[in-house]
Amino acid sequence: MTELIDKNNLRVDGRKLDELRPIKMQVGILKNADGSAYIEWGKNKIIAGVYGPKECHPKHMALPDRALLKCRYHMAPFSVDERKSPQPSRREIELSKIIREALSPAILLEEFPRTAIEIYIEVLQSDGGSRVASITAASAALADAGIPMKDLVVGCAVGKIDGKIVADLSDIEDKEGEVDLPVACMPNLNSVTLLQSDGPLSKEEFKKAFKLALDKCRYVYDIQRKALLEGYLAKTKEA
Amino acid sequence: MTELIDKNNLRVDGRKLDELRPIKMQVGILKNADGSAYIEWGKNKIIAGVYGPKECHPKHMALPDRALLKCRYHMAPFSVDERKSPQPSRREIELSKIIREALSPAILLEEFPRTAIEIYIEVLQSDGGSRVASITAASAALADAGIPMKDLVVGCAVGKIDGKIVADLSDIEDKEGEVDLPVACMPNLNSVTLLQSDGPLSKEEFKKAFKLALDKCRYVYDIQRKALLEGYLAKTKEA
Amino acid sequence: MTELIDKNNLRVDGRKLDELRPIKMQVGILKNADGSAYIEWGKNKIIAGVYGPKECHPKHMALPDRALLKCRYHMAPFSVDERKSPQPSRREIELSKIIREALSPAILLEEFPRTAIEIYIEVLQSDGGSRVASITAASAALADAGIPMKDLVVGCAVGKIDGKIVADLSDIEDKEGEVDLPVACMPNLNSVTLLQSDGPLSKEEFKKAFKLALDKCRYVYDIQRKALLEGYLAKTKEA
Amino acid sequence: MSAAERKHEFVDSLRRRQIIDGLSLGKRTDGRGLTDYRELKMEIGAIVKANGSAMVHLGNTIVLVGVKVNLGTPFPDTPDEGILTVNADVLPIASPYEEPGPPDEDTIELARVVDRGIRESHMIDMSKLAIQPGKKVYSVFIDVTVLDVDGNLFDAVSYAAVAALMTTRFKKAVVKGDEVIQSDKMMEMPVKTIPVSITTAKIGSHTILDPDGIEEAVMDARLTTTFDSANRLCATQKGGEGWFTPEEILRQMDIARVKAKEIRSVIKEAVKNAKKS
Amino acid sequence: MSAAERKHEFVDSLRRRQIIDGLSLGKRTDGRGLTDYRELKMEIGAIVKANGSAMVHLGNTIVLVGVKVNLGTPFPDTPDEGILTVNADVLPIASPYEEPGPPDEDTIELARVVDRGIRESHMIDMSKLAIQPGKKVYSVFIDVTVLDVDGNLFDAVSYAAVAALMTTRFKKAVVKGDEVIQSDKMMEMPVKTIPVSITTAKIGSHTILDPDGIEEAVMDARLTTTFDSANRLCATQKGGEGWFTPEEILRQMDIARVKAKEIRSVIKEAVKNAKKS
Amino acid sequence: MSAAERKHEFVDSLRRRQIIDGLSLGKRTDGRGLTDYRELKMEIGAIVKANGSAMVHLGNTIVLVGVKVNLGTPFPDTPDEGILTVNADVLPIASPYEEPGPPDEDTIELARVVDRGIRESHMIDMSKLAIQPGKKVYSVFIDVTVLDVDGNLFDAVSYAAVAALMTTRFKKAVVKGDEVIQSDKMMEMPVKTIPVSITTAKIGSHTILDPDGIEEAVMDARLTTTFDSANRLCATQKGGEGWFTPEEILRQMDIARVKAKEIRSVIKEAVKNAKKS
Repeated sequence: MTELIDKNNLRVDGRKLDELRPIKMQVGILKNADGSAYIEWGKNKIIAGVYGPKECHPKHMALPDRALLKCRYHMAPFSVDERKSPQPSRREIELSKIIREALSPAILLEEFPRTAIEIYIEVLQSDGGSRVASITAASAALADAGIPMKDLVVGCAVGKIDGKIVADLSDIEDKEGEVDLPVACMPNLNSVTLLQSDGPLSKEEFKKAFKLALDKCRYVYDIQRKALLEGYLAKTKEA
Repeated sequence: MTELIDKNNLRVDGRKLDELRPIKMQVGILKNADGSAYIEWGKNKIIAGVYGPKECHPKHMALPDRALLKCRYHMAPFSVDERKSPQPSRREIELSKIIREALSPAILLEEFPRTAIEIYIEVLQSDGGSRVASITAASAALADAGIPMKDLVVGCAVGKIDGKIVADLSDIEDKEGEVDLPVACMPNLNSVTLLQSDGPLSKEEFKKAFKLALDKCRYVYDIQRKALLEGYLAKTKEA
Repeated sequence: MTELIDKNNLRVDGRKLDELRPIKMQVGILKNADGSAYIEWGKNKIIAGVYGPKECHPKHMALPDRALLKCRYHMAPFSVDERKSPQPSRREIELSKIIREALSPAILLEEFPRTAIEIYIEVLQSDGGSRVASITAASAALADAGIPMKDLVVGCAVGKIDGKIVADLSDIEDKEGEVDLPVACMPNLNSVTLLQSDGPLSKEEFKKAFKLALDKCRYVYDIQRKALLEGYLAKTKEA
Repeated sequence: MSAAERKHEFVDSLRRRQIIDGLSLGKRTDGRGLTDYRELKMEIGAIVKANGSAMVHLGNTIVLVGVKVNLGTPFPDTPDEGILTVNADVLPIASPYEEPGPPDEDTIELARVVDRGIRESHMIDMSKLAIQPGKKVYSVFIDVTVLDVDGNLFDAVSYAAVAALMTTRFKKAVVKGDEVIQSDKMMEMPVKTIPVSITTAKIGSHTILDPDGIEEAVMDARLTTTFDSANRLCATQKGGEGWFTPEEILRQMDIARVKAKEIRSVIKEAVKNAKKS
Repeated sequence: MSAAERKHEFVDSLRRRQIIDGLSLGKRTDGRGLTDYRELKMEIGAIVKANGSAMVHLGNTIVLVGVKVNLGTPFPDTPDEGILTVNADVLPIASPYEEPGPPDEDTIELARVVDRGIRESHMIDMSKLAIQPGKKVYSVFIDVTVLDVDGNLFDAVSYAAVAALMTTRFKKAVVKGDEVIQSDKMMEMPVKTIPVSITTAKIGSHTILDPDGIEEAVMDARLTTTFDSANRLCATQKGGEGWFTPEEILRQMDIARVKAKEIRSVIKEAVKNAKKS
Repeated sequence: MSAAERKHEFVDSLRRRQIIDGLSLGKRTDGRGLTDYRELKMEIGAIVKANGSAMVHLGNTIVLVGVKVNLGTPFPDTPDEGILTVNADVLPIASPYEEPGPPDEDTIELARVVDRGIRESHMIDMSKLAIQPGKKVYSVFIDVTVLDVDGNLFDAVSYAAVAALMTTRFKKAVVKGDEVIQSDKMMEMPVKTIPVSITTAKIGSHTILDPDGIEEAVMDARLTTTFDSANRLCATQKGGEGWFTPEEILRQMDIARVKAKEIRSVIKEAVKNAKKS
């Protein structure tokens, strides 16, 4: 077992316990999609694109009182250490659902009955926390597409490694650590829209980890907002 | 080669040549299905459920002059000695068709044009004769759903083991015996709705076996009818 | 490496450099299809059938201004040395597209808006040049179905083996040779509708090979026309 | 919904009435008697890339069967037997009701019924297809391609498969030390009996043999029976949404048993001629 | 669109209103209190062809889990651990909204959440499922068959899987020279802790445990938490198109932690009885 | 119907007319000359988890190629050669006409044409990818992910694949006794030549290079030609529902041969810069 935290309380990549990996975001990077965003978070490189509101195909899937939200989380074959088959795995299908349910509460779906809104997430390179990075990018892509939302959705994972609660697990920390706990929320609405956990946590540990996750979501939110602002300014300049 | 019949004309499980394994039936055991039945026949444990008459999906499959009958025979992965893949095998697809064609003649499909009637059979544990047990259960489930029928359909297999014609082969008799001959019929209408055979039979042997099968169907029919009566009484009591 | 051309400039099967394998064609050999043709070309044994113009299924695929052309090239499992899985391979899917695009320019699709024309090609035995043989047969089947065309389409492959440009590669020449170059054209319209090549060719070699292919197409065209005439006469006699 | 069912829709009940009226007078639409087969033509060995092949024309129905023999690993429960696989493909070319795609239930039933006719009659001596028991055996693929459909695929495919198997030749494999390798010596399929499939259709109260496409479209039920060279019944399959009385079944078995003999002669003759040439 | 979503459409907002009104008075449609579970019945060991099995009735929800233990090859990154696979099938019989076919996203989520409850609580000592590290290990298939759906599949399936595993017995494999063979000695699943899944549904501003079918159809969000025997949280899954406040989550965790103890006693008792008989 | 065909429907004939009128005057919608390529940007090596990678922007078209090198078993007919697999995925994000699912015929053609450009030019010395002939070879996966579609995927993907291969580095495998194991020494892809794909579109009587999305939507036919470093034609693929005259083909080949040289310089430069950093 690798030692994940050294005697100075520093992690394998030199981070402090509550420190996040570097995050870079950019919106409006695709021409075809109605909205798009790219995020680099640690070694994660993820692109999210949105189409819609658009006609719903097949028609019998259309909902009379709101837009149908579709979401697909997919990993490129070269995004992981061992080449991944391009067919969606069970993990990708579950994450597509979980991510859709994390974004859905924020979108004013009832403003676009009988239409479809499609979110496509492609993980070009995967690292720990790819689902919360995906949610953060997808929410920005939705905003870039001009789809009305109650709030942005932003995510961050926390976890437990070498017995300590830390923020934002990297690949190796996720693999060798004890607990992974991804959270997504609407930061201005006090609403948790995604919560998962894997591995044993006492009552107090959960409390501490959960609070840390919510704090760090705020931090990510600021990065996300800045990227959207820059994207908006760039668009305005073009127009 | 195992000896399947001993010198006292008794079979591996102690049965006489024309003796059936124990059969238990119960109807109305599921809440969601419009009709349902459960059968234990030897080690067979099979559940059958019926939905319909209901709207036909997709619509272009609907028939202008009668109900569309659908039937699916499926085995649970743990129902057999070697774990079975959950995907339907070619055997299951053939049996789904054969069972549908065994039940179809009994149902007054023309009373429900443009609708669909769905029969689902799940083998929870499999033993010899699972197709005739399935037909017997499915027919009871149709009756439990209140679907009008000309007659019940009831099945029984016979076979040839160690050179002798016997009734109701168990798993091992089916595997090590010479011939399996499943039959289903509408007992009050002198109508055979399923007939298959596997393995060489002389003209006289076939005659004898076929007659035995039809006789035993009568016996199974009494059990089936009793189960339906009990189910009806139970329902009446509830109401 | 096998020697493919001997000192007398003869090939493994005794042919001269620009000589084609024997070709036999017959049209109208199937009862159900609206048009059909059978071709033997070397060891190739290929059957092509056409349905249409017919109603387009599913309807949303129909084109408002012309017929939808569908084409499927498929190889029987026993058509090749190693048994082939019956599922269409990526090669078969690509060839289906390429063959459709080779035939499409000849068909007056705009005369039959909202309908579908289906071309089915089954390779019963495969040899070198099966795609050009398929196109030749399919074009004859279209004519046999009475579908109006600007011209027939006819194909022939050429190639480079042992450093020399030759016509109509056989299986072994295709496998061990340097270049394969299949061509299809409408001979009376100076129009190339299929062109592929595999393997290095200098500018001059390409010119020579391309010209040879177009010449040989003319030769195949005569065989094709004769088969259609015979088919037409046979039909007239019947009627 | 299977292709067979879709076809039913397109044949109106008037057509059925006409056919039944004809049958009452002992006449079929193409002039045959009730127990007559259509002309049966067999072309054996045309596919030289297969180890065995046969094309069968039964009236307008055309089917082609190719046999390939490979090396394979035996199933754990039959370590000293070869492997037999029947696979069927009704081409979209073969009928306006067929579509491209994986085999539907009709086609799966076709493959499985033909398989059982071969397997349950013990046509092939499976023990002779073992090379290294538990490790290497011959794996026999019987691939069926249906080219034109005009009824009674069960029988046509069965005849083609049987003829192809009877003329199948393949490279003998030999054990060399730990490895199994193909030798240049050829061997034939170890055939023990010749199973013959006979199919009856019931239309109204009439039963006929070898139904053509229109008869199948209006029939109530189908009964396919397979007999071995000793005239024993080896496999049975009832199909269709109707029923038979027990008496009808017994009577049809007797008729089929006689007809099977006739057909067996035709197959034998065709195989003999093919082997000569 | 998943089955769950389709169901939503069929329950009108009036129904939701009625349920919320009831919950405001502390009443549920079937008379239960907000944190009450429905009657939990367990029938253990009915499928004798499986190495372990349990049928669970949770109110009208009926699920059956069968466990099969085979020999397999370990994954390269865990050469000295056994393999655990959870597979779920919600039968088309089980609900008018289910259709035959490969598992949809709801069913895949169900299988994966149950899998994580077992795996992340370290219920099974995976190292004891290794036979020949890097080469041969036990491969445990946990197959879930859902027979009747009336809400809270997550908990019902989890209880059935746990009970089936606790009563699983299989042939011990032994290494003989280079080969691994099954012996006649039986061994039990090496169980270290008993994970218990507790599911909360949020409807409007109310939270309830063990939602039934109608409650699930109108709920905003779902929270499934799994606790081990030491009452540690081992797995969490939020589901549904709505949200929770952080305070709701913390409060529900406390309620769930208590309820898990109760349910663990029921499972233990059922397993004890099953082992006796 | 393929995505390409669906797109045709959405571009009315008026648009086609306008484009042809422009071409008659030597003008394209974006101001390019008839044989001009759009700006070609290459970012090499961004995916560090892959053994090689390149992202290519060709105008608005964006594609990413990742190369993974694994150990594999050679094909029986090429025991002493490595394995090369090209797989393409046009993401649903990349165009409003794409949908999630297995690759359609357009995408399969794309993968196969790029594959042939690499294979038939003998770009890679496949014999150097054998480790233990007949038993273990390097298996090279070239995975294509198309992110944004604006025409001429064939060329963009080809350039990305070639650049990714030219910068691919992987762990050298060594034979130790009977086993093949990965060493810590790195090796480069054995590249012999640099194939360059040049695509022509025919619209009416005009031919242009590097068609963008709108031009592809109205084009009659496409011709993709690949040239090796010696400027020999190595692969050709005609596409589209129209035709070329023989003279058009010969003329386009000459134009393409010249253009291939230009593009080869761009690729070489980008690779050189990537290797430096």
